[in-house]
Amino acid sequence: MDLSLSTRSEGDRTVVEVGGEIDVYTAPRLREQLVDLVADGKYHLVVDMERVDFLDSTGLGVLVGGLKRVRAHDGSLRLVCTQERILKIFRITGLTKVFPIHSSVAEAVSATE
Amino acid sequence: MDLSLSTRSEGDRTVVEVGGEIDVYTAPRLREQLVDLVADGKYHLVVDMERVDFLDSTGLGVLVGGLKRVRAHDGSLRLVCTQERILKIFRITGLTKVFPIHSSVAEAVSATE
Amino acid sequence: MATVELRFSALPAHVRTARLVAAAVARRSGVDEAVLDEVRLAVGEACSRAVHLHRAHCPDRLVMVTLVDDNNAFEVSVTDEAPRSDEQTPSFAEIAELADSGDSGPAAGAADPDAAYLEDMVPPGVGLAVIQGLVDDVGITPSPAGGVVVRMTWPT
Amino acid sequence: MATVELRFSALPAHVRTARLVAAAVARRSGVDEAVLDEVRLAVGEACSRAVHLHRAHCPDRLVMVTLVDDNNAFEVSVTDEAPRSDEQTPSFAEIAELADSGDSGPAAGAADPDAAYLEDMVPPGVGLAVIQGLVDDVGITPSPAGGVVVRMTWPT
Ligand SMILES: Nc1ncnc2c1ncn2[C@@H]1O[C@H](COP(=O)(O)OP(=O)(O)O)[C@@H](O)[C@H]1O
Ligand SMILES: Nc1ncnc2c1ncn2[C@@H]1O[C@H](COP(=O)(O)OP(=O)(O)O)[C@@H](O)[C@H]1O
Repeated sequence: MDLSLSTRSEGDRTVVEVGGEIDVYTAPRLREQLVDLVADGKYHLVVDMERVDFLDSTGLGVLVGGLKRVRAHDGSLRLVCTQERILKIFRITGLTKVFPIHSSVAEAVSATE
Repeated sequence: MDLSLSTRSEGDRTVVEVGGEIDVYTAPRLREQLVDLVADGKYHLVVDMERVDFLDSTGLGVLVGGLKRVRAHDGSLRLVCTQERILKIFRITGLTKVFPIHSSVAEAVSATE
Repeated sequence: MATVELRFSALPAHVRTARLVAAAVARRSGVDEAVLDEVRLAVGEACSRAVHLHRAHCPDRLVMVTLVDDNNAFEVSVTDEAPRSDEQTPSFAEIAELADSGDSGPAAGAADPDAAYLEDMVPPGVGLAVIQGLVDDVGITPSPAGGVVVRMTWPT
Repeated sequence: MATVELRFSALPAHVRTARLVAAAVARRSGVDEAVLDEVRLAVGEACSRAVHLHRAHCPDRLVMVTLVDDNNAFEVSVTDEAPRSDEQTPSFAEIAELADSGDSGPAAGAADPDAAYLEDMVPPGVGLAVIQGLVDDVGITPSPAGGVVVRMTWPT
Protein backbone atom coordinates (compact mmCIF):
# COMPACT_ATOMS: atom_id res chain seq x y z
CA MET A 1 0.00 0.00 0.00
CA ASP A 2 1.34 3.31 -1.05
CA LEU A 3 1.33 6.53 0.96
CA SER A 4 -1.66 8.84 0.72
CA LEU A 5 -1.55 12.45 1.93
CA SER A 6 -4.22 15.11 2.20
CA THR A 7 -4.27 18.38 4.11
CA ARG A 8 -7.03 20.69 5.32
CA SER A 9 -7.34 23.66 7.67
CA GLU A 10 -9.29 23.56 10.93
CA GLY A 11 -9.14 27.02 12.50
CA ASP A 12 -5.47 27.90 12.97
CA ARG A 13 -4.44 24.25 12.70
CA THR A 14 -3.49 22.32 9.60
CA VAL A 15 -4.54 18.69 9.60
CA VAL A 16 -2.40 16.29 7.54
CA GLU A 17 -4.20 13.01 6.98
CA VAL A 18 -1.74 10.23 6.23
CA GLY A 19 -2.70 6.77 4.95
CA GLY A 20 -0.81 3.66 3.90
CA GLU A 21 2.84 2.96 4.63
CA ILE A 22 5.36 5.47 5.94
CA ASP A 23 8.66 3.75 5.31
CA VAL A 24 12.06 4.29 3.75
CA TYR A 25 10.37 4.36 0.33
CA THR A 26 7.58 6.85 1.01
CA ALA A 27 8.98 8.94 3.89
CA PRO A 28 10.56 11.48 1.48
CA ARG A 29 7.06 12.46 0.28
CA LEU A 30 5.79 13.01 3.82
CA ARG A 31 8.90 15.06 4.56
CA GLU A 32 8.29 17.21 1.48
CA GLN A 33 4.70 17.79 2.59
CA LEU A 34 5.77 18.93 6.06
CA VAL A 35 8.56 21.14 4.68
CA ASP A 36 6.10 22.76 2.24
CA LEU A 37 3.56 23.47 4.96
CA VAL A 38 6.16 25.18 7.17
CA ALA A 39 7.47 27.15 4.19
CA ASP A 40 3.85 28.18 3.66
CA GLY A 41 3.61 29.58 7.19
CA LYS A 42 1.66 26.67 8.70
CA TYR A 43 3.26 26.14 12.10
CA HIS A 44 0.49 24.30 13.96
CA LEU A 45 0.20 20.84 12.51
CA VAL A 46 -1.95 17.85 13.39
CA VAL A 47 -0.80 14.63 11.74
CA ASP A 48 -3.69 12.16 11.61
CA MET A 49 -2.18 8.67 11.52
CA GLU A 50 -5.39 6.65 11.92
CA ARG A 51 -5.10 5.26 8.40
CA VAL A 52 -1.41 4.46 8.57
CA ASP A 53 -0.76 0.74 8.09
CA PHE A 54 2.95 0.74 8.66
CA LEU A 55 5.50 3.10 10.22
CA ASP A 56 9.22 2.52 10.57
CA SER A 57 12.11 4.52 12.01
CA THR A 58 12.57 6.44 8.75
CA GLY A 59 9.02 7.69 9.20
CA LEU A 60 9.77 8.58 12.82
CA GLY A 61 12.76 10.58 11.62
CA VAL A 62 10.55 12.60 9.30
CA LEU A 63 8.05 13.30 12.08
CA VAL A 64 10.87 14.35 14.42
CA GLY A 65 12.23 16.57 11.63
CA GLY A 66 8.78 18.14 11.22
CA LEU A 67 8.58 18.78 14.95
CA LYS A 68 11.95 20.55 14.89
CA ARG A 69 10.83 22.74 11.99
CA VAL A 70 7.58 23.91 13.57
CA ARG A 71 9.30 24.47 16.92
CA ALA A 72 11.73 26.84 15.20
CA HIS A 73 8.61 28.98 14.63
CA ASP A 74 7.11 28.35 18.07
CA GLY A 75 4.66 26.01 16.42
CA SER A 76 3.35 22.56 17.36
CA LEU A 77 3.05 19.10 15.85
CA ARG A 78 0.42 16.84 17.34
CA LEU A 79 -0.31 13.27 16.36
CA VAL A 80 -3.62 11.47 16.21
CA CYS A 81 -3.20 7.75 16.70
CA THR A 82 -5.11 5.04 18.51
CA GLN A 83 -3.68 2.04 16.65
CA GLU A 84 -1.75 -0.14 19.07
CA ARG A 85 0.76 -1.41 16.48
CA ILE A 86 1.69 2.13 15.47
CA LEU A 87 1.76 3.44 19.05
CA LYS A 88 4.14 0.62 19.91
CA ILE A 89 6.99 2.03 17.85
CA PHE A 90 6.60 5.46 19.50
CA ARG A 91 6.71 3.72 22.86
CA ILE A 92 9.78 1.60 22.04
CA THR A 93 11.73 4.66 20.98
CA GLY A 94 10.57 6.86 23.84
CA LEU A 95 8.98 9.29 21.39
CA THR A 96 5.67 9.20 23.28
CA LYS A 97 7.43 11.72 25.53
CA VAL A 98 8.23 13.98 22.59
CA PHE A 99 4.97 14.03 20.64
CA PRO A 100 1.59 14.90 22.07
CA ILE A 101 -0.52 11.93 20.91
CA HIS A 102 -4.29 12.35 20.75
CA SER A 103 -7.11 9.92 20.22
CA SER A 104 -9.10 12.07 17.77
CA VAL A 105 -8.56 14.97 15.38
CA ALA A 106 -11.15 17.00 17.35
CA GLU A 107 -9.15 16.53 20.54
CA ALA A 108 -5.86 17.43 18.83
CA VAL A 109 -7.30 20.51 17.13
CA SER A 110 -8.71 21.89 20.38
CA ALA A 111 -5.62 21.08 22.46
CA THR A 112 -3.50 23.90 23.78
CA GLU A 113 0.02 23.88 25.10
CA MET B 1 -4.95 -16.50 -0.94
CA ASP B 2 -5.31 -20.08 0.06
CA LEU B 3 -7.57 -22.66 -1.60
CA SER B 4 -11.15 -23.03 -0.40
CA LEU B 5 -13.30 -26.03 -1.29
CA SER B 6 -16.93 -26.84 -0.65
CA THR B 7 -19.20 -29.42 -2.20
CA ARG B 8 -22.96 -29.82 -2.46
CA SER B 9 -25.42 -31.97 -4.41
CA GLU B 10 -27.78 -30.59 -7.02
CA GLY B 11 -29.93 -33.45 -8.30
CA ASP B 12 -27.58 -36.13 -9.64
CA ARG B 13 -24.72 -33.63 -9.96
CA THR B 14 -22.13 -32.75 -7.37
CA VAL B 15 -21.03 -29.14 -7.40
CA VAL B 16 -17.51 -28.41 -6.16
CA GLU B 17 -17.06 -24.73 -5.42
CA VAL B 18 -13.41 -23.74 -5.58
CA GLY B 19 -11.99 -20.41 -4.38
CA GLY B 20 -8.53 -18.88 -4.13
CA GLU B 21 -5.44 -20.18 -5.85
CA ILE B 22 -5.08 -23.55 -7.56
CA ASP B 23 -1.35 -23.91 -7.93
CA VAL B 24 1.52 -26.29 -7.27
CA TYR B 25 1.01 -25.68 -3.54
CA THR B 26 -2.73 -26.25 -3.25
CA ALA B 27 -3.48 -28.55 -6.22
CA PRO B 28 -2.92 -31.70 -4.09
CA ARG B 29 -5.95 -30.75 -1.96
CA LEU B 30 -8.18 -30.29 -5.00
CA ARG B 31 -6.96 -33.61 -6.35
CA GLU B 32 -7.78 -35.33 -3.06
CA GLN B 33 -11.29 -33.83 -3.13
CA LEU B 34 -11.94 -35.10 -6.67
CA VAL B 35 -10.50 -38.54 -5.89
CA ASP B 36 -12.70 -38.78 -2.76
CA LEU B 37 -15.84 -37.82 -4.67
CA VAL B 38 -15.25 -40.47 -7.32
CA ALA B 39 -14.45 -43.06 -4.62
CA ASP B 40 -17.78 -42.04 -3.10
CA GLY B 41 -19.64 -42.82 -6.32
CA LYS B 42 -20.05 -39.22 -7.50
CA TYR B 43 -19.40 -39.38 -11.22
CA HIS B 44 -21.13 -36.22 -12.44
CA LEU B 45 -19.14 -33.25 -11.25
CA VAL B 46 -19.52 -29.52 -11.79
CA VAL B 47 -16.44 -27.54 -10.75
CA ASP B 48 -17.41 -23.93 -10.07
CA MET B 49 -14.31 -21.80 -10.67
CA GLU B 50 -15.94 -18.37 -10.39
CA ARG B 51 -14.03 -17.60 -7.18
CA VAL B 52 -10.69 -18.90 -8.38
CA ASP B 53 -8.04 -16.13 -8.39
CA PHE B 54 -5.22 -18.08 -9.89
CA LEU B 55 -4.83 -21.30 -11.88
CA ASP B 56 -1.62 -22.77 -13.23
CA SER B 57 -0.74 -25.88 -15.20
CA THR B 58 -0.53 -27.97 -12.05
CA GLY B 59 -4.17 -27.11 -11.46
CA LEU B 60 -5.00 -28.00 -15.05
CA GLY B 61 -3.33 -31.35 -14.51
CA VAL B 62 -5.59 -32.06 -11.54
CA LEU B 63 -8.70 -31.12 -13.52
CA VAL B 64 -7.60 -33.33 -16.41
CA GLY B 65 -6.96 -36.11 -13.89
CA GLY B 66 -10.47 -35.63 -12.49
CA LEU B 67 -11.95 -35.81 -15.96
CA LYS B 68 -10.15 -39.08 -16.64
CA ARG B 69 -11.46 -40.54 -13.39
CA VAL B 70 -15.12 -39.71 -13.98
CA ARG B 71 -14.90 -40.84 -17.59
CA ALA B 72 -13.77 -44.24 -16.38
CA HIS B 73 -17.27 -44.43 -14.83
CA ASP B 74 -19.05 -42.84 -17.80
CA GLY B 75 -19.35 -39.68 -15.77
CA SER B 76 -18.82 -36.03 -16.61
CA LEU B 77 -16.80 -33.07 -15.35
CA ARG B 78 -18.13 -29.64 -16.28
CA LEU B 79 -16.53 -26.32 -15.43
CA VAL B 80 -18.21 -23.04 -14.57
CA CYS B 81 -16.02 -20.10 -15.45
CA THR B 82 -16.60 -16.65 -16.92
CA GLN B 83 -13.34 -15.03 -15.75
CA GLU B 84 -11.28 -14.06 -18.75
CA ARG B 85 -7.89 -14.50 -17.04
CA ILE B 86 -8.77 -18.06 -16.00
CA LEU B 87 -10.33 -18.94 -19.35
CA LYS B 88 -7.15 -17.77 -21.04
CA ILE B 89 -5.07 -20.63 -19.71
CA PHE B 90 -7.63 -23.18 -20.91
CA ARG B 91 -7.51 -21.53 -24.30
CA ILE B 92 -3.71 -21.42 -24.48
CA THR B 93 -3.47 -25.12 -23.72
CA GLY B 94 -6.32 -26.15 -25.99
CA LEU B 95 -8.27 -27.55 -23.03
CA THR B 96 -11.38 -25.57 -23.98
CA LYS B 97 -11.89 -28.46 -26.41
CA VAL B 98 -11.67 -31.02 -23.62
CA PHE B 99 -13.81 -29.46 -20.88
CA PRO B 100 -17.39 -28.29 -21.29
CA ILE B 101 -17.21 -24.74 -19.88
CA HIS B 102 -20.43 -23.10 -18.68
CA SER B 103 -21.25 -19.57 -17.61
CA SER B 104 -23.33 -20.51 -14.55
CA VAL B 105 -23.82 -23.42 -12.19
CA ALA B 106 -27.49 -23.60 -13.23
CA GLU B 107 -26.47 -24.03 -16.86
CA ALA B 108 -23.86 -26.67 -16.00
CA VAL B 109 -26.21 -28.63 -13.75
CA SER B 110 -28.93 -28.79 -16.40
CA ALA B 111 -26.56 -29.58 -19.28
CA THR B 112 -26.71 -32.99 -20.88
CA GLU B 113 -24.23 -34.77 -23.09
CA MET C 1 19.24 -0.85 -12.99
CA ALA C 2 17.50 -2.42 -10.03
CA THR C 3 18.14 -6.07 -9.31
CA VAL C 4 16.44 -8.56 -7.06
CA GLU C 5 17.61 -12.16 -6.74
CA LEU C 6 15.56 -14.83 -5.05
CA ARG C 7 16.85 -18.31 -4.27
CA PHE C 8 14.68 -20.96 -2.69
CA SER C 9 14.70 -24.62 -1.78
CA ALA C 10 12.59 -26.84 -4.00
CA LEU C 11 9.25 -26.58 -2.19
CA PRO C 12 5.87 -25.78 -3.79
CA ALA C 13 5.18 -23.11 -1.13
CA HIS C 14 8.14 -21.07 -2.30
CA VAL C 15 6.67 -20.86 -5.79
CA ARG C 16 4.03 -18.61 -4.20
CA THR C 17 6.75 -16.41 -2.74
CA ALA C 18 8.37 -16.14 -6.15
CA ARG C 19 5.06 -15.10 -7.76
CA LEU C 20 4.49 -12.54 -5.05
CA VAL C 21 7.96 -11.04 -5.47
CA ALA C 22 7.75 -11.03 -9.26
CA ALA C 23 4.41 -9.21 -9.22
CA ALA C 24 5.54 -6.64 -6.63
CA VAL C 25 8.82 -5.87 -8.42
CA ALA C 26 7.12 -5.83 -11.83
CA ARG C 27 4.52 -3.35 -10.62
CA ARG C 28 7.18 -1.10 -9.16
CA SER C 29 9.21 -1.38 -12.38
CA GLY C 30 6.25 0.03 -14.29
CA VAL C 31 4.89 -3.12 -15.91
CA ASP C 32 1.27 -2.46 -16.92
CA GLU C 33 -1.33 -3.50 -14.31
CA ALA C 34 -3.16 -5.51 -16.96
CA VAL C 35 -0.03 -7.58 -17.58
CA LEU C 36 0.71 -8.42 -13.93
CA ASP C 37 -1.49 -11.54 -14.03
CA GLU C 38 0.58 -12.74 -16.97
CA VAL C 39 3.82 -12.11 -15.04
CA ARG C 40 2.45 -13.99 -12.03
CA LEU C 41 1.36 -16.98 -14.10
CA ALA C 42 4.48 -17.17 -16.29
CA VAL C 43 6.90 -16.84 -13.37
CA GLY C 44 4.85 -19.37 -11.41
CA GLU C 45 4.99 -21.87 -14.29
CA ALA C 46 8.74 -21.48 -14.69
CA CYS C 47 9.28 -21.92 -10.94
CA SER C 48 6.91 -24.91 -10.63
CA ARG C 49 8.78 -26.59 -13.44
CA ALA C 50 12.14 -25.92 -11.73
CA VAL C 51 10.84 -27.13 -8.34
CA HIS C 52 9.62 -30.42 -9.86
CA LEU C 53 12.92 -31.02 -11.65
CA HIS C 54 14.95 -30.21 -8.53
CA ARG C 55 12.85 -32.50 -6.35
CA ALA C 56 13.44 -35.29 -8.83
CA HIS C 57 17.14 -34.70 -9.45
CA CYS C 58 18.79 -32.37 -6.93
CA PRO C 59 16.51 -31.63 -3.98
CA ASP C 60 19.25 -29.85 -2.03
CA ARG C 61 20.00 -27.22 -4.67
CA LEU C 62 18.23 -23.87 -4.68
CA VAL C 63 16.15 -22.62 -7.60
CA MET C 64 17.14 -19.09 -8.62
CA VAL C 65 14.97 -16.24 -9.87
CA THR C 66 16.56 -13.00 -11.03
CA LEU C 67 14.51 -9.86 -11.62
CA VAL C 68 16.12 -7.00 -13.47
CA ASP C 69 14.50 -3.65 -14.14
CA ASP C 70 16.42 -2.34 -17.11
CA ASN C 71 15.73 0.86 -19.00
CA ASN C 72 12.71 -0.22 -20.98
CA ALA C 73 12.19 -3.75 -19.86
CA PHE C 74 11.49 -5.94 -16.88
CA GLU C 75 13.33 -9.23 -17.20
CA VAL C 76 12.81 -12.36 -15.13
CA SER C 77 15.16 -15.34 -15.37
CA VAL C 78 14.38 -18.64 -13.68
CA THR C 79 17.36 -20.98 -13.45
CA ASP C 80 17.28 -24.64 -12.50
CA GLU C 81 20.26 -26.91 -11.96
CA ALA C 82 18.67 -30.23 -12.85
CA PRO C 83 20.40 -32.27 -15.56
CA ARG C 84 19.00 -31.25 -18.93
CA SER C 85 16.65 -33.79 -20.43
CA ASP C 86 14.99 -34.01 -23.78
CA GLU C 87 12.00 -32.17 -22.40
CA GLN C 88 9.61 -31.53 -25.27
CA THR C 89 7.18 -28.69 -25.39
CA PRO C 90 4.01 -30.55 -26.33
CA SER C 91 1.84 -29.19 -29.08
CA PHE C 92 -1.56 -27.91 -28.02
CA ALA C 93 -3.23 -30.90 -29.61
CA GLU C 94 -1.08 -33.20 -27.53
CA ILE C 95 -2.05 -31.39 -24.34
CA ALA C 96 -5.71 -31.85 -25.17
CA GLU C 97 -5.13 -35.56 -25.81
CA LEU C 98 -3.81 -36.03 -22.29
CA ALA C 99 -7.37 -36.24 -21.07
CA ASP C 100 -7.93 -39.30 -23.21
CA SER C 101 -4.68 -41.09 -22.48
CA GLY C 102 -4.53 -43.77 -19.84
CA ASP C 103 -1.48 -42.23 -18.22
CA SER C 104 -0.31 -38.68 -17.66
CA GLY C 105 1.86 -38.41 -20.72
CA PRO C 106 5.62 -38.81 -21.11
CA ALA C 107 7.38 -39.48 -17.82
CA ALA C 108 9.07 -36.46 -16.28
CA GLY C 109 12.44 -37.96 -15.47
CA ALA C 110 12.65 -39.69 -12.09
CA ALA C 111 9.35 -39.38 -10.24
CA ASP C 112 9.11 -37.58 -6.89
CA PRO C 113 8.01 -40.44 -4.65
CA ASP C 114 6.41 -38.21 -1.98
CA ALA C 115 4.10 -36.35 -4.29
CA ALA C 116 1.03 -38.42 -4.99
CA TYR C 117 -0.47 -35.64 -7.04
CA LEU C 118 2.28 -36.07 -9.63
CA GLU C 119 0.03 -38.82 -10.92
CA ASP C 120 -2.12 -36.04 -12.28
CA MET C 121 0.72 -33.92 -13.42
CA VAL C 122 0.72 -32.62 -16.91
CA PRO C 123 4.19 -33.25 -18.36
CA PRO C 124 6.70 -30.50 -17.47
CA GLY C 125 6.74 -29.29 -21.04
CA VAL C 126 3.18 -28.02 -20.56
CA GLY C 127 4.48 -25.33 -18.23
CA LEU C 128 6.86 -24.19 -20.95
CA ALA C 129 4.06 -24.31 -23.51
CA VAL C 130 1.92 -22.08 -21.30
CA ILE C 131 4.80 -19.62 -20.91
CA GLN C 132 5.37 -19.55 -24.65
CA GLY C 133 1.67 -19.12 -25.32
CA LEU C 134 1.48 -16.29 -22.83
CA VAL C 135 4.66 -14.25 -23.07
CA ASP C 136 5.82 -12.61 -26.28
CA ASP C 137 9.49 -12.46 -25.40
CA VAL C 138 10.79 -15.77 -24.03
CA GLY C 139 14.22 -17.36 -24.30
CA ILE C 140 15.24 -20.80 -23.08
CA THR C 141 19.00 -21.40 -22.91
CA PRO C 142 21.31 -23.88 -21.15
CA SER C 143 22.49 -22.66 -17.75
CA PRO C 144 26.16 -23.02 -16.76
CA ALA C 145 25.29 -25.11 -13.69
CA GLY C 146 23.27 -27.65 -15.72
CA GLY C 147 19.58 -27.13 -16.33
CA VAL C 148 18.21 -24.18 -18.23
CA VAL C 149 17.49 -20.51 -17.83
CA VAL C 150 13.94 -19.49 -18.76
CA ARG C 151 14.17 -15.78 -19.55
CA MET C 152 10.99 -13.72 -19.90
CA THR C 153 10.86 -10.03 -20.75
CA TRP C 154 8.07 -7.48 -20.51
CA PRO C 155 8.07 -3.84 -21.59
CA THR C 156 7.90 -1.14 -18.89
CA MET D 1 14.39 -27.03 6.52
CA ALA D 2 13.05 -24.54 4.01
CA THR D 3 15.28 -21.74 2.88
CA VAL D 4 14.65 -18.55 0.96
CA GLU D 5 17.43 -16.13 0.07
CA LEU D 6 16.73 -12.65 -1.23
CA ARG D 7 19.43 -10.34 -2.58
CA PHE D 8 18.67 -6.82 -3.74
CA SER D 9 20.40 -3.67 -4.89
CA ALA D 10 20.45 -0.84 -2.35
CA LEU D 11 17.14 0.84 -3.21
CA PRO D 12 14.40 1.82 -0.73
CA ALA D 13 11.74 0.17 -2.91
CA HIS D 14 13.35 -3.22 -2.41
CA VAL D 15 12.96 -2.91 1.35
CA ARG D 16 9.23 -3.29 0.68
CA THR D 17 9.87 -6.45 -1.27
CA ALA D 18 11.93 -7.80 1.62
CA ARG D 19 9.13 -7.06 4.09
CA LEU D 20 6.60 -8.70 1.83
CA VAL D 21 8.71 -11.84 1.45
CA ALA D 22 9.52 -12.04 5.15
CA ALA D 23 5.84 -11.80 6.11
CA ALA D 24 4.74 -14.36 3.51
CA VAL D 25 7.42 -16.88 4.45
CA ALA D 26 6.93 -16.28 8.19
CA ARG D 27 3.19 -16.94 7.88
CA ARG D 28 3.79 -20.10 5.95
CA SER D 29 6.39 -21.20 8.49
CA GLY D 30 3.76 -20.97 11.20
CA VAL D 31 4.73 -17.72 12.90
CA ASP D 32 1.74 -16.45 14.85
CA GLU D 33 -0.50 -13.98 12.95
CA ALA D 34 -0.20 -11.49 15.81
CA VAL D 35 3.58 -11.47 15.43
CA LEU D 36 3.67 -10.87 11.66
CA ASP D 37 3.59 -7.07 12.11
CA GLU D 38 6.65 -7.39 14.30
CA VAL D 39 8.42 -9.49 11.66
CA ARG D 40 7.55 -6.95 8.96
CA LEU D 41 8.79 -4.01 11.03
CA ALA D 42 11.98 -5.67 12.30
CA VAL D 43 12.99 -7.00 8.89
CA GLY D 44 12.18 -3.61 7.35
CA GLU D 45 14.36 -1.82 9.90
CA ALA D 46 17.28 -4.17 9.32
CA CYS D 47 16.97 -3.79 5.54
CA SER D 48 16.57 0.02 5.64
CA ARG D 49 19.71 0.23 7.74
CA ALA D 50 21.61 -1.98 5.27
CA VAL D 51 20.32 0.00 2.26
CA HIS D 52 21.48 3.30 3.80
CA LEU D 53 24.91 1.92 4.61
CA HIS D 54 25.32 0.40 1.14
CA ARG D 55 24.28 3.63 -0.58
CA ALA D 56 26.90 5.47 1.43
CA HIS D 57 29.72 2.96 1.11
CA CYS D 58 29.16 0.30 -1.56
CA PRO D 59 26.13 1.11 -3.74
CA ASP D 60 26.90 -1.68 -6.22
CA ARG D 61 26.80 -4.50 -3.68
CA LEU D 62 23.60 -6.41 -2.96
CA VAL D 63 22.00 -6.58 0.48
CA MET D 64 21.21 -10.18 1.48
CA VAL D 65 18.26 -11.52 3.45
CA THR D 66 18.13 -15.19 4.40
CA LEU D 67 14.95 -16.78 5.73
CA VAL D 68 15.23 -20.21 7.33
CA ASP D 69 12.32 -22.21 8.63
CA ASP D 70 13.94 -24.58 11.11
CA ASN D 71 12.18 -27.08 13.34
CA ASN D 72 10.81 -24.72 15.95
CA ALA D 73 11.99 -21.36 14.73
CA PHE D 74 11.80 -18.91 11.89
CA GLU D 75 15.12 -17.14 11.48
CA VAL D 76 15.83 -14.06 9.37
CA SER D 77 19.37 -12.82 8.78
CA VAL D 78 20.05 -9.48 7.10
CA THR D 79 23.64 -9.07 5.92
CA ASP D 80 25.27 -5.86 4.76
CA GLU D 81 28.74 -5.49 3.29
CA ALA D 82 29.45 -1.91 4.33
CA PRO D 83 32.64 -1.30 6.34
CA ARG D 84 31.87 -1.69 10.03
CA SER D 85 31.70 1.57 11.92
CA ASP D 86 31.33 2.28 15.58
CA GLU D 87 27.59 2.47 15.14
CA GLN D 88 26.08 2.97 18.57
CA THR D 89 22.63 1.89 19.52
CA PRO D 90 21.32 5.07 21.12
CA SER D 91 19.57 4.86 24.46
CA PHE D 92 15.88 5.66 24.37
CA ALA D 93 16.53 8.94 26.18
CA GLU D 94 18.95 9.91 23.43
CA ILE D 95 16.38 9.15 20.75
CA ALA D 96 13.88 11.42 22.51
CA GLU D 97 16.48 14.18 22.68
CA LEU D 98 16.88 14.15 18.89
CA ALA D 99 13.81 16.32 18.64
CA ASP D 100 15.56 19.02 20.62
CA SER D 101 18.94 18.85 18.92
CA GLY D 102 19.83 21.22 16.10
CA ASP D 103 21.01 18.39 13.88
CA SER D 104 19.90 14.83 13.33
CA GLY D 105 22.31 13.17 15.74
CA PRO D 106 25.64 11.45 15.10
CA ALA D 107 26.60 11.35 11.43
CA ALA D 108 25.95 8.02 9.72
CA GLY D 109 29.27 7.56 7.92
CA ALA D 110 29.46 9.21 4.51
CA ALA D 111 26.16 10.83 3.63
CA ASP D 112 24.15 9.81 0.58
CA PRO D 113 24.17 12.99 -1.48
CA ASP D 114 21.01 12.18 -3.45
CA ALA D 115 18.75 11.65 -0.51
CA ALA D 116 17.54 14.97 0.83
CA TYR D 117 15.39 13.23 3.38
CA LEU D 118 18.49 11.94 5.13
CA GLU D 119 18.51 15.35 6.75
CA ASP D 120 15.63 14.07 8.80
CA MET D 121 17.09 10.68 9.31
CA VAL D 122 17.32 9.30 12.78
CA PRO D 123 20.82 7.87 13.21
CA PRO D 124 21.16 4.30 11.89
CA GLY D 125 21.48 2.96 15.41
CA VAL D 126 17.80 3.82 15.96
CA GLY D 127 16.81 1.05 13.57
CA LEU D 128 18.82 -1.40 15.65
CA ALA D 129 17.31 0.01 18.84
CA VAL D 130 13.82 -0.58 17.43
CA ILE D 131 14.75 -4.14 16.50
CA GLN D 132 16.12 -4.81 19.95
CA GLY D 133 13.10 -3.25 21.59
CA LEU D 134 10.79 -5.35 19.45
CA VAL D 135 12.32 -8.78 19.01
CA ASP D 136 13.22 -11.03 21.93
CA ASP D 137 15.87 -13.02 20.14
CA VAL D 138 18.32 -10.82 18.20
CA GLY D 139 22.01 -11.32 17.45
CA ILE D 140 24.35 -8.87 15.74
CA THR D 141 27.63 -10.34 14.56
CA PRO D 142 30.36 -9.32 12.10
CA SER D 143 29.77 -10.69 8.61
CA PRO D 144 32.66 -12.29 6.67
CA ALA D 145 32.29 -9.80 3.79
CA GLY D 146 32.54 -6.75 6.07
CA GLY D 147 29.45 -5.28 7.68
CA VAL D 148 27.26 -7.18 10.08
CA VAL D 149 24.63 -9.88 10.15
CA VAL D 150 21.46 -8.95 12.04
CA ARG D 151 19.87 -12.26 13.01
CA MET D 152 16.30 -12.33 14.33
CA THR D 153 14.49 -15.44 15.47
CA TRP D 154 10.81 -16.08 16.16
CA PRO D 155 9.18 -19.24 17.47
CA THR D 156 6.89 -21.21 15.13
N1 LIG E 1 4.21 -3.94 3.35
C1 LIG E 1 4.65 -4.19 2.13
N2 LIG E 1 5.90 -4.57 1.98
C2 LIG E 1 6.37 -4.86 0.80
N3 LIG E 1 5.68 -4.79 -0.33
C3 LIG E 1 4.43 -4.40 -0.24
C4 LIG E 1 3.86 -4.06 0.97
N4 LIG E 1 2.61 -3.67 0.74
C5 LIG E 1 2.43 -3.76 -0.55
N5 LIG E 1 3.52 -4.21 -1.15
C6 LIG E 1 3.71 -4.55 -2.53
O1 LIG E 1 4.31 -3.49 -3.19
C7 LIG E 1 3.78 -3.38 -4.48
C8 LIG E 1 3.54 -1.94 -4.78
O2 LIG E 1 2.72 -1.47 -3.78
P1 LIG E 1 2.11 -0.05 -3.84
O3 LIG E 1 1.40 0.16 -2.55
O4 LIG E 1 1.30 0.11 -5.05
O5 LIG E 1 3.39 0.90 -3.82
P2 LIG E 1 4.20 1.49 -5.05
O6 LIG E 1 3.38 1.35 -6.28
O7 LIG E 1 4.44 2.90 -4.63
O8 LIG E 1 5.47 0.71 -5.11
C9 LIG E 1 2.53 -4.22 -4.52
O9 LIG E 1 2.70 -5.22 -5.48
C10 LIG E 1 2.38 -4.83 -3.18
O10 LIG E 1 2.21 -6.22 -3.24
N1 LIG F 1 -0.35 -15.16 -5.51
C1 LIG F 1 0.45 -15.27 -4.46
N2 LIG F 1 1.70 -15.66 -4.68
C2 LIG F 1 2.52 -15.77 -3.68
N3 LIG F 1 2.23 -15.52 -2.42
C3 LIG F 1 1.00 -15.14 -2.16
C4 LIG F 1 0.05 -15.01 -3.14
N4 LIG F 1 -1.09 -14.65 -2.58
C5 LIG F 1 -0.85 -14.55 -1.30
N5 LIG F 1 0.41 -14.84 -1.03
C6 LIG F 1 1.10 -14.75 0.23
O1 LIG F 1 1.20 -16.01 0.80
C7 LIG F 1 1.04 -15.91 2.18
C8 LIG F 1 0.17 -16.99 2.66
O2 LIG F 1 -1.01 -16.86 1.96
P1 LIG F 1 -2.25 -17.77 2.31
O3 LIG F 1 -3.29 -17.45 1.33
O4 LIG F 1 -2.63 -17.59 3.72
O5 LIG F 1 -1.75 -19.24 2.00
P2 LIG F 1 -1.07 -20.29 2.96
O6 LIG F 1 -1.30 -19.87 4.37
O7 LIG F 1 -1.74 -21.58 2.59
O8 LIG F 1 0.37 -20.30 2.58
C9 LIG F 1 0.50 -14.53 2.47
O9 LIG F 1 1.40 -13.83 3.28
C10 LIG F 1 0.34 -13.86 1.16
O10 LIG F 1 0.95 -12.58 1.15
